[in-house]
Amino acid sequence: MNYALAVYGATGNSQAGQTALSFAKAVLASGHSISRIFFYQDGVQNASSLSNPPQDEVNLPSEWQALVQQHGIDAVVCIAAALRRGIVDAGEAERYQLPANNLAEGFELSGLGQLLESLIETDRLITFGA
Amino acid sequence: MNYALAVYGATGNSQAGQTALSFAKAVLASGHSISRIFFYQDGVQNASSLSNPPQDEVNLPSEWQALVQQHGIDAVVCIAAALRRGIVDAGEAERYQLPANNLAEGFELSGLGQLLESLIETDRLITFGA
Amino acid sequence: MSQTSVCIISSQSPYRGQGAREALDAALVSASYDLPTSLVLMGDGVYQLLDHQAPDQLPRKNLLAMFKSLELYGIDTVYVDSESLAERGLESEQLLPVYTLLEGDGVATFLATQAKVLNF
Amino acid sequence: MSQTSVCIISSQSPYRGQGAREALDAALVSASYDLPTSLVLMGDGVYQLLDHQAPDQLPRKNLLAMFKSLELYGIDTVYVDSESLAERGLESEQLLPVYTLLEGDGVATFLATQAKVLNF
Amino acid sequence: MATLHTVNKNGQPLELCLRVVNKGDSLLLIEDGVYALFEVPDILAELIKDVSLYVLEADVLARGVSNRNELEIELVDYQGFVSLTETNEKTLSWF
Amino acid sequence: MATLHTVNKNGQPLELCLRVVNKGDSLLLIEDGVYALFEVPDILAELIKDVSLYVLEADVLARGVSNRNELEIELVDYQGFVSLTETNEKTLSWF
Repeated sequence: MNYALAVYGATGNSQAGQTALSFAKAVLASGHSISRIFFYQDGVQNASSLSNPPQDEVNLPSEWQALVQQHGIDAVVCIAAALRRGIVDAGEAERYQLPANNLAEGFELSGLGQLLESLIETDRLITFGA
Repeated sequence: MNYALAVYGATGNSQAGQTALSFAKAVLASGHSISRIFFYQDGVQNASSLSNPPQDEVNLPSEWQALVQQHGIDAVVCIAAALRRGIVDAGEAERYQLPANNLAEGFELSGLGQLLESLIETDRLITFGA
Repeated sequence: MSQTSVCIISSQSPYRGQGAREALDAALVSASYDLPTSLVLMGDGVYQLLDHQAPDQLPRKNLLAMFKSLELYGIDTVYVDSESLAERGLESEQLLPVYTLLEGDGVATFLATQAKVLNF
Repeated sequence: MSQTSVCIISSQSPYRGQGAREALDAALVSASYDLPTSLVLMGDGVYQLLDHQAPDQLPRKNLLAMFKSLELYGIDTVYVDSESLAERGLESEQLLPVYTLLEGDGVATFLATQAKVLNF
Repeated sequence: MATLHTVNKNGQPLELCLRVVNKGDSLLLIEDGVYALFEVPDILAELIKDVSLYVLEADVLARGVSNRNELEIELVDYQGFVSLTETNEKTLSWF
Repeated sequence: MATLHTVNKNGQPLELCLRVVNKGDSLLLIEDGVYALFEVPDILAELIKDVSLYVLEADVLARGVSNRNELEIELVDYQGFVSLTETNEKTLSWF
């Protein structure tokens, strides 16, 4: 089957990122494919290139990066949710004259349409709420 | 009286940043002083230089910046909470070889000791939870 | 995309965070792709339709204004779970009249027919 | 700093987010400044002391291990609200035995005496 | 020591606050906590006997919440919130 | 259309799920939702009559939660979670 995941929480106040990551690995281990992971709401923090937790904690952005690059998964971060929460790529940083960019490699900013497309076109969309 | 504020939430999943900002303005308007605002937990996102909400929404980091600079308030962001959530200044970015920094001007990273110091030494510490 | 219909469930209160606003955005985008889109308000989500909201007090964007223009965007079906109203002591007259009330098992029955659902 | 005592109230469950961990960090920092520090667990916070936690399953850092070393850090007073246990059907034997149980109005009475309190 | 309690949502924050509030304390409902006027008016009516009850005006107006049961609750603005933190020796925040 | 429901905490998420769950559906408790074994065992015992009930093993073990009331609940790992999303035509997430 072809799966898509929607992730609405990050490390700070939610377990969503961690649960979604473990679920994604199990989907792939079960022989299914994942076409897209869509990060929305506070889930956009999963795509920060600047998160740097202590050694004894998981660095979720790095884990996602490794997973999506190894399996060629589309990792999409909702652009409106990201701008609101301070996650930007080089293009948006330039457009809005922001002093830096912090979208980790392997992720791309795009619109909510990508979430709706996944809902309609994949066999299963599984949501991980905050 | 001398006040300190502790702020534990940001825009995404909480009203804490907004309530704390309105409260801070009222404290100053009442003739009191604020020695320090301490941003902890998800509240560290209030200090992002990259947050860029749509025109019809409040940009909390800019609002805080204006307030603390105008009134000479110490705006401290907990360093451990910030690193975990991808908020870093130039020094930390260099130390951990991160690709950029995103702590807005007017804020500084420091330890939890600053929160305890404010609790002990100010007349009132008011906490705004997520 | 095909003409499959989409159902958005929104159960967050309007002004705590961005949850309610971002659920509504998802519904609007769905409708903008000409997908038949319904919106179901349950739990604290019913507060989104409470009349006489004045979020400029905070200040926040007025969600109620967005609900008033839902039909323009092609969303003509907003369902409200009547039990969620009753638990909050709300009368249906206190809400902006743009919705259909689902009584009893109405929400369960409706959701069982929907293949494509997004929770918020 | 003076010898004022500090009370930290922790009412979050251990592994949902970082709330419980970050409350414990605040207590440890308080004690490291030689401030007499007490920790009060209420509501979902009592789950932090539940025995036999294995958070390496997630993986997350083991909070229980931090509680085992609290005395080393100079925190010898951990209070647990007995009503919060009862509501969850928990017996006090299911918790790591490093705490004092506060029955009835115990928490209210204790907090009323504390000048410097931090909620988490 | 007179205490101001703030409550920013129903559920656990309100429950824990009710467990520790003492006679003579003040309680201020803020943010989603103001929905208590709709959800638990009976609990608030009982509480008023021992505790001074306040709601933050901006949050009440923003949400369109009304004091339907005509409880003895005072509407305060942010300056009123500040005054409450002055007159009470400490503030506990339930969230 | 058989549905898998996931619930990640008690309170509103569990309540709303219970309101819409249909006979033959499956319910998987994840994250803080596994505390339902302690907090609402009677509700779960009632639910089992119509619904297949599962808990996510990693979250149960991480938290030290036990199935004290010996409810007929199946422990599943992440692969088992995936299987449930296969066999049910859709998944609703309550959070």
